[in-house]
Amino acid sequence: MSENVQRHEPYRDARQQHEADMMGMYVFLSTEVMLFGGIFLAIFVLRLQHPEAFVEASKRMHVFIGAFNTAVLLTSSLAVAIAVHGARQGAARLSTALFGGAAGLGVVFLGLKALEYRKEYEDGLLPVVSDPGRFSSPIEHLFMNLYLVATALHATHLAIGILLLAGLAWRIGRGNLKLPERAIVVVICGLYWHFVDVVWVFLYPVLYLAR
Amino acid sequence: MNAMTVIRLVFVWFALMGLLVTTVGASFFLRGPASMAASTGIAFIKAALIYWFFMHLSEERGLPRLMAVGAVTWLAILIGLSFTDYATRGFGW
Amino acid sequence: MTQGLLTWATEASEHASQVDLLLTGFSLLVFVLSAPVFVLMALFAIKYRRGKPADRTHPVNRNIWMEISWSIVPFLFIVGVFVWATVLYADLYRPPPDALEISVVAKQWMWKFEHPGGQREIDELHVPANEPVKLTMASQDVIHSLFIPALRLKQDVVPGRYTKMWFTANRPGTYHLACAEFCGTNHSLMGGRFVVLTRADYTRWLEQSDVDGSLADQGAVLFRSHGCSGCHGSSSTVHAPPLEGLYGSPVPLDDGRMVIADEGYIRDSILLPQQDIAAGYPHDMPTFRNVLDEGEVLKLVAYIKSLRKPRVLP
Amino acid sequence: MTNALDAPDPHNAGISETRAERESYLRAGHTLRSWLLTTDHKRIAILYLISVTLFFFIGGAAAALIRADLVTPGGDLLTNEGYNRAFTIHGVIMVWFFLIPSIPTTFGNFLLPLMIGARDVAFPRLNLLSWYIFVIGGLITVYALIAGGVDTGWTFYTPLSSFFANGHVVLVAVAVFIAGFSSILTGLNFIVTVHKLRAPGMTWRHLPLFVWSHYATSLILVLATPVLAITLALIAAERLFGLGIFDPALGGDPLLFQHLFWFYSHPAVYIMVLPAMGVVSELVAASARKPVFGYAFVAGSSIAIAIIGFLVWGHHMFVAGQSMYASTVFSFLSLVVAVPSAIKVYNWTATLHKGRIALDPPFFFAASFIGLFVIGGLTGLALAMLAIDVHVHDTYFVVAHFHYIMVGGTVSAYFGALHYWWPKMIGRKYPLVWGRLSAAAIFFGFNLTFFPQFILGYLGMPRRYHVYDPPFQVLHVLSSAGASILAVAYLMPAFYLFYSLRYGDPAGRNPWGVTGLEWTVPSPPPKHNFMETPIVTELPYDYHVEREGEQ
Ligand code: HEA
Ligand code: HEA
Ligand code: HEC
Ligand code: CUA
Ligand SMILES: [Cu+2]
Repeated sequence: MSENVQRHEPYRDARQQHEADMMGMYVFLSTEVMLFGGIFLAIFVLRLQHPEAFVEASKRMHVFIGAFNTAVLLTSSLAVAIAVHGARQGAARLSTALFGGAAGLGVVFLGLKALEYRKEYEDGLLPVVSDPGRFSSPIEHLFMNLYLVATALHATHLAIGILLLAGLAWRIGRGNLKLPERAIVVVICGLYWHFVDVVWVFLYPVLYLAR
Repeated sequence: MNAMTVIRLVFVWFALMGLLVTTVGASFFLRGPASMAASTGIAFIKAALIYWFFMHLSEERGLPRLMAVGAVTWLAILIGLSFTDYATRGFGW
Repeated sequence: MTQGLLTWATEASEHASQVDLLLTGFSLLVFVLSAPVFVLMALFAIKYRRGKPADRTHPVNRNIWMEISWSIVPFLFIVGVFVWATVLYADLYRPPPDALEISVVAKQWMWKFEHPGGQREIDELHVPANEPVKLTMASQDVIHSLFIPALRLKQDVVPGRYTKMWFTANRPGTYHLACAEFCGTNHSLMGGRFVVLTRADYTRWLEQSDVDGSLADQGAVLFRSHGCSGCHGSSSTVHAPPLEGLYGSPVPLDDGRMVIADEGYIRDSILLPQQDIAAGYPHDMPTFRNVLDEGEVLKLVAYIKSLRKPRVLP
Repeated sequence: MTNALDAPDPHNAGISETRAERESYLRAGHTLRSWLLTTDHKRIAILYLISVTLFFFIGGAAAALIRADLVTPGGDLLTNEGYNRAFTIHGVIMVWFFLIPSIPTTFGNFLLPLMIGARDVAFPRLNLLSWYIFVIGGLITVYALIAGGVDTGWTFYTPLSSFFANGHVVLVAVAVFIAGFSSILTGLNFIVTVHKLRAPGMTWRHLPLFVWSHYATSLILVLATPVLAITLALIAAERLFGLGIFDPALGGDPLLFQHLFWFYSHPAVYIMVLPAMGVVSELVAASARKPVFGYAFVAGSSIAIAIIGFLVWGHHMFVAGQSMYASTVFSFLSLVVAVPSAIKVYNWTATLHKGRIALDPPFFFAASFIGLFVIGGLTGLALAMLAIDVHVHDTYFVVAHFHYIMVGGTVSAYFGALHYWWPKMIGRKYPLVWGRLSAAAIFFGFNLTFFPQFILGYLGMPRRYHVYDPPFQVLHVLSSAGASILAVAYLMPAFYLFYSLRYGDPAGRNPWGVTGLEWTVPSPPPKHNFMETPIVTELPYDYHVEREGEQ
């Protein structure tokens, strides 16, 4: 790490501080793994108990919108990875642009997700808001419930990520976040974004591709 | 900016996109448990790529790596031991 | 007072005596494992208390072999008890095939029992002594737990599936029966009597109770009135599987799996027909989820079980 | 000393020796603001101390209500509904708002940085945030309590909690969900602190056992609590939107809830006991003035408990309809988790051998812990035996088991810690006689309250019963009598500790004459703990002892 990193209490030196920050973030991400883990367990158990109905229900998902959305997220992750790399070298302009871009891709993801919800709503498949009577089986209803919970939780995380990235782009662009001295902030936000991406990498196949 | 690093990141991205195409394709050919195994397996590879290259695990020391693996292990405990129940419910009576 | 406590403590089955023996054995082990801690702590506190002269020279503060032995030896003891307890427990999952089958429906806050002959009782269970009895239990609402202390047995009754319990009571008498899983406001009132009768008394009791026909007969009535026979009857034109001899036989499913048709499977076929589709049949069976209650389903199950014509395997 | 709002100054790079730093943390500002916005781990510890003590009394009041009601078989004091609400709120408050935060957030917060020679925890502001989150969660629970309470039991089993109960389930689920994040942040903070902020020379072999056990606790906090969070969120969604994951009527599975809940809640019992074990290790060594016997094993057993503790949750579901194969596996793993506990218990006993035992309050509380933990733990093993559990599951036997560990064990350790570190935290001594007396009273009252419950349980008295069979009354009356003694005994320390606040003699740096970095700083410690970062050369518990056979 560069020597001119700012140090604050209770740290003795910059390296210690950097390591503590990174470690804190990794621990936090572990907690997020376990948070989503509960939902994944529910999905697996549901699939084990009702294999056929589960597959039937999954066939109603919009596979290609999901696939495209996965691509959008993966691309945004690339943008963030390069932006972080740039930020550590002090390339402020580049990071601003790439963070802005990644946040934009995040918005695209949410937009497509909203479109998907809308289609499902029109098919009468979206629980809570549309007519539960239209499900072909209770398992399909359950599947859609789980799907809604899982994707909504993910979308919430993504929305937070978008705010973080947009904030970063803003602060770097305005020069409020000195680079590369405060690069750690950028790194940490980047880690969060990638993690949200990883969650989707798992949600997509278990929900959409269970055919 | 280090061009090599950027190129490496872009390569990873290509790999991820390739895996995405594979998993979507596979889902149309495979059924049942095989499909499940393929899609989660590919998801694990993708996640590993992201963790290793995008999330700096390649440059960190042992501890963060241990933590990333640890979280997955704990998830495996949760799912694995729960399945000792679900997978054997049908036996006996 | 002690009289009252005795009705809780009695062992009314061989299993109950076994459990008590196990607990006695375990208590002994507890004593052996914990007494040294208590005695030594007290002893040291007195002998080595501050200010008291004593020989305090001692070797280095660790001794790996000692530590390993005092973790492994108790562990081995406990593994012995574990095997004992597990063998006893495994018995609970091996009912004799000729057991008397009683169905149980739990709901907030009562127990309904129904004997094979159709005799019904609420919050009381009469069983013959020295004959195996098997309970098939369903819940209409939340989780309950059938607890019969004199038998040292309990089993949760979970909505959405059948749980089972079997026993052979060996001592006629009147005991307690309780709900052990918290199930809402009147949980503590959801109990009653568990009455073990001699065979002769049980037969007499069965005769005294009023009956609307045996469980299977009542099921047969439901089978016709709810239109099951329209599809499953031999003269039906609908392509539905015949149910004769279904119970206990393997059923190939649409997705390639094979299951044994037990009570739970038959129940699910009626209430969640989309879940497991029998191979080679259309997905046409309607659900009876909001039509039948658990008691009626149990009767249908009893009826289908009674259709014992050997089934030709496809 | 000007502004009390000492947010860490980013430019104050060197370890300067300003006057403010030498002054005690208690003096660094007297305004409410200076307390509510502090990032000093010691002040945050005091904030926690006050809040968890409050919750202890709320939970205790509910316990008093339960015990008073059970004096008569008909339960004449409360209605059925009222009784159910009483034990639910008792369980919820005691578990999540008292026992889980109790030792880590008060003594852990106060001592962890001091013991490893750090100036604060790794993320001081996060630390303060976690207190606020905790308080918000607590206030919501208290509001739910006032608004009418919940009647699901602390375990929230579905579908009772999701569709049938009519209390404020969502509110309480949300409150516990929120409090969970406070746990997570505390755990995160401790893990990073232990890894990254140890003083030079403070290797893992030099860590006090208190730190080891808090490290192990933090691992559980971080890995288990999120599962609770998502489970409670699902319960709330289940109730609000009819989600159905746990509801058989929609094809869901009620046992899935139990798996998720116990995946958290079994490890959570080690969250409750590991810090206590850390405390007891310190108290035993300090009382005997002797190094803990087999330091490495005792340290390692904390980690072993934390890890193996994740593998046994199914022992709460032996009669729930879980597959018998799973039950067998979980039963066996539950025995394995006893091994590290055995190591601890026997090593503590061995530590006393040939020590110089000071029969002061810390020793009595530590001895209470060990004795009651052994009984609680071994009856836990009885519960892990399948055939026994089938009979005693959900009876008072279980109630007695967990109160022996949680109340007899952890709460004793909590009081022990209070009596041992009080002079450090406050800088004053309290009358030791009174400490010994209350330790004895607690021990006696405790056993009278909970021993009869083992018998009740084995006879078949189910738990969560408002109305019971009259023959049980004798045992219940004994238990309630014990509870009244216990209540008085628990109130006693409040008096003499408050008294000492004002009238106690100054404690000086090291009133007990023991080892440990925390005893090298003034009492109460200065704001930034150490004038200069200490350099550690001695192993922990480096007491002079007469040895034989040393090379
Ligand atoms: C701090 C809290 C705490 C702790 C530490 C423990 C520790 C243990 N618990 Fe307990 N338990 C609870 C709190 C706790 N428990 C609660 C709250 C419940 C009820 C929840 C509810 O339903 O509301 C419960 C319920 C509970 C059950 C379910 C009962 C039921 O509902 O049917 C079981 C079953 O196996 C169990 C087992 C154990 C075991 C094996 C340990 C072990 O960790 C104990 C290990 C300790 C020892 C063994 C003693 C010391 C060792 C020796 C003296 C050496 C010799 C021994 C050997 C080597 C074998 N507990
Ligand atoms: C985690 C910690 C913890 C602690 C510390 C305690 C402490 C106590 N608990 Fe319990 N208890 C639980 C955790 C705890 N408990 C749990 C998890 C359950 C299960 C809940 C469920 O089933 O869902 C339970 C259940 C439970 C029951 C079973 C209820 C039932 O199943 O029907 C009983 C019955 O005796 C009981 C009693 C007590 C008593 C007498 C104390 C005593 O030790 C308390 C002593 C302290 C005091 C008494 C406070 C002193 C202060 C005052 C007296 C002032 C009071 C003020 C007024 C009265 C205005 N508890
Ligand atoms: C509209 C026609 C129809 C009606 C009415 C109907 N069923 Fe069925 N049933 C079917 C069909 C078709 C199948 C095979 C597909 C399947 O397994 O779901 C079936 C399967 C079953 C099975 C599983 C048999 C096997 O071999 O796996 C059982 C048990 C059963 N029905 C019982 C009942 C009962 C009891 C009723 C009345 C309460 C009933 N059915 C009413 C059409 C019907
Ligand atoms: Cu039914 Cu408790
Ligand atoms: Cu447990």
